[in-house]
Amino acid sequence: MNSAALIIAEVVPLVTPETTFDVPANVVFAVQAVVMIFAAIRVVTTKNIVHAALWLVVVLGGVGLNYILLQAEFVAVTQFLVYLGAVIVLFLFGVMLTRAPLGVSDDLDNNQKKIGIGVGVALLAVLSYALIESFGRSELTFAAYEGVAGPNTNGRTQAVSDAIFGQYLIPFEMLSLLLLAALIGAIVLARRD
Amino acid sequence: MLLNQFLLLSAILFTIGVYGVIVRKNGVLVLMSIELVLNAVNINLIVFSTYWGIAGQVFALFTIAIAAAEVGVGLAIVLLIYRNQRSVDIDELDEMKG
Amino acid sequence: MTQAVLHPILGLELAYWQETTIRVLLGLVALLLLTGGAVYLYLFKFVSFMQSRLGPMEAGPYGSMQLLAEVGKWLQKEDIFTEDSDKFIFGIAPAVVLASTFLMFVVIPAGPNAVVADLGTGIYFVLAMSSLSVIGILMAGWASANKYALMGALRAGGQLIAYELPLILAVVGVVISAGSLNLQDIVAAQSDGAIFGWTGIGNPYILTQIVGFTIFLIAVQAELTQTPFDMPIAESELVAGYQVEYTGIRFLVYFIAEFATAVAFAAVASTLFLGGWQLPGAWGISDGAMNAIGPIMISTKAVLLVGVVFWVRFSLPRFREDQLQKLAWKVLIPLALANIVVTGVMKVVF
Amino acid sequence: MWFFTHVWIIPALMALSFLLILFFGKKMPKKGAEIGIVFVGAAFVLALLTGGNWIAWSNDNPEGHGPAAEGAALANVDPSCSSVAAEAAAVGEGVEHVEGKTAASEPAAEEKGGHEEVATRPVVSCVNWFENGDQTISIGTLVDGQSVLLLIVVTLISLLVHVFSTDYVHGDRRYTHYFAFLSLFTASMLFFVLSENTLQMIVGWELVGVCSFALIGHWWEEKPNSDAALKAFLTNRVGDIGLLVGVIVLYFAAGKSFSILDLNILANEGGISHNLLLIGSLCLITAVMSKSGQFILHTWLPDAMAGPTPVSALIHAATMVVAGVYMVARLYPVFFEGLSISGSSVNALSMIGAITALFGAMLAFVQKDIKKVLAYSTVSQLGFMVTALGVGAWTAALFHLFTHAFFKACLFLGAGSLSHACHHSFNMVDDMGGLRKIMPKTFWTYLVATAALAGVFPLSGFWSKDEILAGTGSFPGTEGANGEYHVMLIMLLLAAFCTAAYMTRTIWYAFYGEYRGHGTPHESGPRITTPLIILASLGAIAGIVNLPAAFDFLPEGTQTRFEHYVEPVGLYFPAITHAGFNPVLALVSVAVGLAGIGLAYLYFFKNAFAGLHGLAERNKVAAFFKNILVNKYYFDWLYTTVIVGFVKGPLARAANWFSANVIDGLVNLVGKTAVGSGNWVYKNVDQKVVDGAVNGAGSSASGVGAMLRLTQTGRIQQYAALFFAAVAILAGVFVVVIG
Repeated sequence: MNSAALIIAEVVPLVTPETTFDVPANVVFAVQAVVMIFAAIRVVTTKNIVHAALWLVVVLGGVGLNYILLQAEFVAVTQFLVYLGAVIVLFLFGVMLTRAPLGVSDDLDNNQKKIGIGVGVALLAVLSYALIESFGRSELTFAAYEGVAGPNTNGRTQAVSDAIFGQYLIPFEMLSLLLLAALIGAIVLARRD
Repeated sequence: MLLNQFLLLSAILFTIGVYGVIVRKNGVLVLMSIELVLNAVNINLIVFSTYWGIAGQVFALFTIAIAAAEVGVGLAIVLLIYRNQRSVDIDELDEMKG
Repeated sequence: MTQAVLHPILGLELAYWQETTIRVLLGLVALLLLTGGAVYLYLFKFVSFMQSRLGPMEAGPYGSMQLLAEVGKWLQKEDIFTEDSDKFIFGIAPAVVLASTFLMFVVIPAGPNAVVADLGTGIYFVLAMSSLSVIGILMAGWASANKYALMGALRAGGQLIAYELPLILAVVGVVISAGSLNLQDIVAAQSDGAIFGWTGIGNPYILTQIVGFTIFLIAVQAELTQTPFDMPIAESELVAGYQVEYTGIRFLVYFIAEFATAVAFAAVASTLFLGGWQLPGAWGISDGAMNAIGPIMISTKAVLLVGVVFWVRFSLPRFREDQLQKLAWKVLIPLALANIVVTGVMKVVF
Repeated sequence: MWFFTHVWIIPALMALSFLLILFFGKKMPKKGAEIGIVFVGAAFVLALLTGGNWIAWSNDNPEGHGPAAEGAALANVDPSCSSVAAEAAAVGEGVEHVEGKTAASEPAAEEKGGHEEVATRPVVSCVNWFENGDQTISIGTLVDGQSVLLLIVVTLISLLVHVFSTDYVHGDRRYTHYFAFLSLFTASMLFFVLSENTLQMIVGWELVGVCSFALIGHWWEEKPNSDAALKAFLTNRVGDIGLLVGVIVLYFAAGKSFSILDLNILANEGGISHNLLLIGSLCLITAVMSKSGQFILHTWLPDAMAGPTPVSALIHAATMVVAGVYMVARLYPVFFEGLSISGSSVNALSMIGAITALFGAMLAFVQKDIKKVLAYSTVSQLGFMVTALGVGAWTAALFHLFTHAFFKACLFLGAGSLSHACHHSFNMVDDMGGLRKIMPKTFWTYLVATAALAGVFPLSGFWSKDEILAGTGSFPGTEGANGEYHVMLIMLLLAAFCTAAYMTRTIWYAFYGEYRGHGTPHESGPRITTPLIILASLGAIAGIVNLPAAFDFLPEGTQTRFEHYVEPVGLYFPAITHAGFNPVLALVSVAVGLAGIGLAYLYFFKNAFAGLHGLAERNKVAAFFKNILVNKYYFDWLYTTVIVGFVKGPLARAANWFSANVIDGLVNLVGKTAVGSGNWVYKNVDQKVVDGAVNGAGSSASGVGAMLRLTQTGRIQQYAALFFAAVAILAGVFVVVIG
């Protein structure tokens, strides 16, 4: 009970800070956060597999919105392109190719619900405790972006590309190798012969 | 905006994803839950990139690419399981049982 | 657009949200108007002449009101849900497709200020948004509880994903040339360019990126699931594919989405390859005036390109499914990659 | 100067040739061979021009002494490649980079008035290859005597091998592919030779390895060939680990720099601790052992003879296998300081080299296959070079590399010519004999090359081998050597003796006696014999480029030219000394060689020592030793049967047994115990004690059993649940309790 009280004591002022308050951004955040959490819960609880994939669309779209709020437009658009445009489609393909029934399936969960909830709550407790303990009410400053954002937000995109093709060129090349390996692996696994 | 509002959101998503990984029987659903976890991590990367520099965004991009590869291979595996077992319940994959 | 145009004309001082709302509404109206115009011009008239027959002539002078009559007809029809369908998803699927189209249109500039949102990631954003429509199609196919619909949706998914690659890769050449993802920058790069020192019409990328342009148009044709790439809705094989169970207003939404997407892609193509809202040679015109001329310019270019798309649509027979995939993976993608390499080398050399 | 800054054209030409052959070779009238020959010819001409320019350049910029001169010696280093060198060059007083760069056309002394002794030897140019993090990796060329030497050797041998191959592999199924790989190999070797930094070296090193793999397995349809290719590749990988680790160690040792100049200068100046250099050089020695076929990793080299003979001549005798030697020479300060070569009498490098030289030579005795003899001979000669490097006789090692390339390539091509005549058999004992009259050109060139290899005065082998022997500094009366390596001298002399003897043996089997094969052999065509003649002539006369300084009765400028032009000048080369010429030693070495030839001559030709013939059949001791040799000291057996077999068989089985019996048993035992105790509780307690307590105890006991079984459910998600629970608990402990 102590820790719960502690968390509440820490969280409540979070919601009502007395510092400057960027109203539109916070409203957007609040709305999409609530929607995202609801959708995420639906992803792991719904009894309809296709619905789960579609709820996942909502979550991933919300994550993209988060990126926009955090001024990471390029990552946000990548999120839309890769996750919504490709990964979700892959999921839907996977669902449809494995003959997901139209409508509700009853046995989508195993018998570990209680363990799952327990573990989840424990993890969340630890995580939030650690986060609140370390960051408390630190404001987002965007310190790292100051000076790189030009008109039309071109600057940040350019900064990202400079970082990828300069500092992180080798990881990038490794990544392309990984994608190639994944491509071959997926074909080998899925082909019928 | 506060740092923590994003971080806590990410923590919640992470937890929900973990719950899904533990509880869901259907292979595709487990993969979806893993996506939740990965996205939660990505939010963290982006949040901290506002503090520490553009590297966070770069790594978020890398994570997205790797996640796409992971889904591709993961779904291939699920399809293979489906073909061999006529079902994608990973509960039934207990040949490793002691 | 709004501040620059409305302020001098109407003397209005607008708040940010008011301006944004007006921009969004104007964007919507512009897209719908263009779509309607394109449908009338090409679907009703152009094709009729290609096929040696008269188009609709009854409603209004030369059948000009036919479009409204059609809309009215569709609106009257009963909105049917099949018994087993997943009602909610079945219902919102057309909206997802249409939303994807509208979101594409958001960043296309029609003048120095006449743009709904001027994003640094411009063209990337357009491509990302265009890829969202697949979700809507898969939703529709699955929720219809109809085998034809599901097969059509799966075909559409495979096709759209396959052709998204050449689409993106074709654009990369332009992005390399212009050195920016921002569409305004790309327009500026074209109007500031020169052909061997001659600045008369700038340097529209259709000249240097003709390969990219061709690939882009072919890929657009496939993205629109139009003949010769219309396997997902091939009426002789799959009845009408993922649209088979749709009637009334929902079918109308698909119809609008299809043609609006054509217009949107055409607008993107004219921005990328034809110089966008710039009037060739009119470099001295002030921004304010350009905000008025620009929309006309880009509309003209876009409608012309839509004409090309429709021309192809009504001229060629349908491919086979495997030919379609072969074309994408074995021809267009390697060609687009080669184009990128050549463009990159040229960019470094010159 | 143009040639030095644009030397990259030479490897680029060969790479272009590779691509052209690959894409258009099959459509060409000569199936791509002409492309290869034209390009390698052009590369050879360019290399020769570069060499000529280098000689002129060295003459214009004589060796200097003192810090100013040594700093100035690096004035032609692109400062972006090597920070240390740039600093050093800046210290060299009065010398500016710009002037240094233009110094090619005008004598440097004039411009820098008063500094007549200024030397400007190595020319390093580079471009930015890629960046990672803060690290910029450059790619470029390092031109000095050493790399120019290899440029010429590689392109020359490659050209001759190309010409030879047009006849030798004529009509082969993968003719075009063969020439493509020859081009690629040449390109990679040149790339390696010109490397400006160690990373680039690794790339070249691996590329030549790949080409070697492809060419050894050229006729991969036959299992032994593809096995040999795999063996070569895998054995080389073992050494590559050493190279990789060594380069990484040195990278950090040199303050995060891959630049060879940086490394060498720092190693020279003591900027890197001795221990680091020792570790680095030991790792690199592993690489040398694999690539240059040094003892115990030499086993791949004889097997590599499965490839076409011209490939063996080019790759496995003259060029690629000396990559290890070249690498040691290139990074010489690292070895010089790390192994404390100066003033000591034994070190790892010289030890390995000497053992290889002797044991390789002994192995060559029992081979029936003429190419295998030559392969072991190569192993042995590489041992000579490595020993020379190990004892500080840098110049002698490079000189031997130079002469060996000619006569060994000649021998290999000669063997190819023989087998070409004898229906593609290399078995000299069973399928050859008496070819002296039939193939006079092959015979005479082979004889000359053999004599050169045996060290007969005044052929090239004599001069280079003598320099190595003198370089050991152990023979009485030798002056100026870097240390006194007594053991090495004895082993090398023995090896020289064996060399002379086994080469005589091959002459006997191949050219004398009766023809033992079938069909009628014939002399090979001009495309085969011309390269033989060229190589034999070079093998005969190449020694004159480095006549000892003691020959002062000759006009000035004829002695130690090789040393003068090839040995680097500047801060990046250690202060080695040169052993003087020792007439007695020369006599001894010639005598040893002649003794070897003589004894073998008597034994084979005159059938002397009749008692020894067939000794192995009669005498068990002799048979024992012969068996050891025939089985190549049982190294292959050791590798395949003992090591692999052990890992594959018993170890795996043991692990399996352990897992099946011990671990599973343990788990089962726990489970059984728990169930048993549950049963016991049920039977005893439940029967005897009443109700609630009983049931509680029973269910808890079976609960324990169930709990324990849970750990072996095979259900991934339970493991996941446990994992995340553990994470939560641990994180909780760390964050809440400790933090």
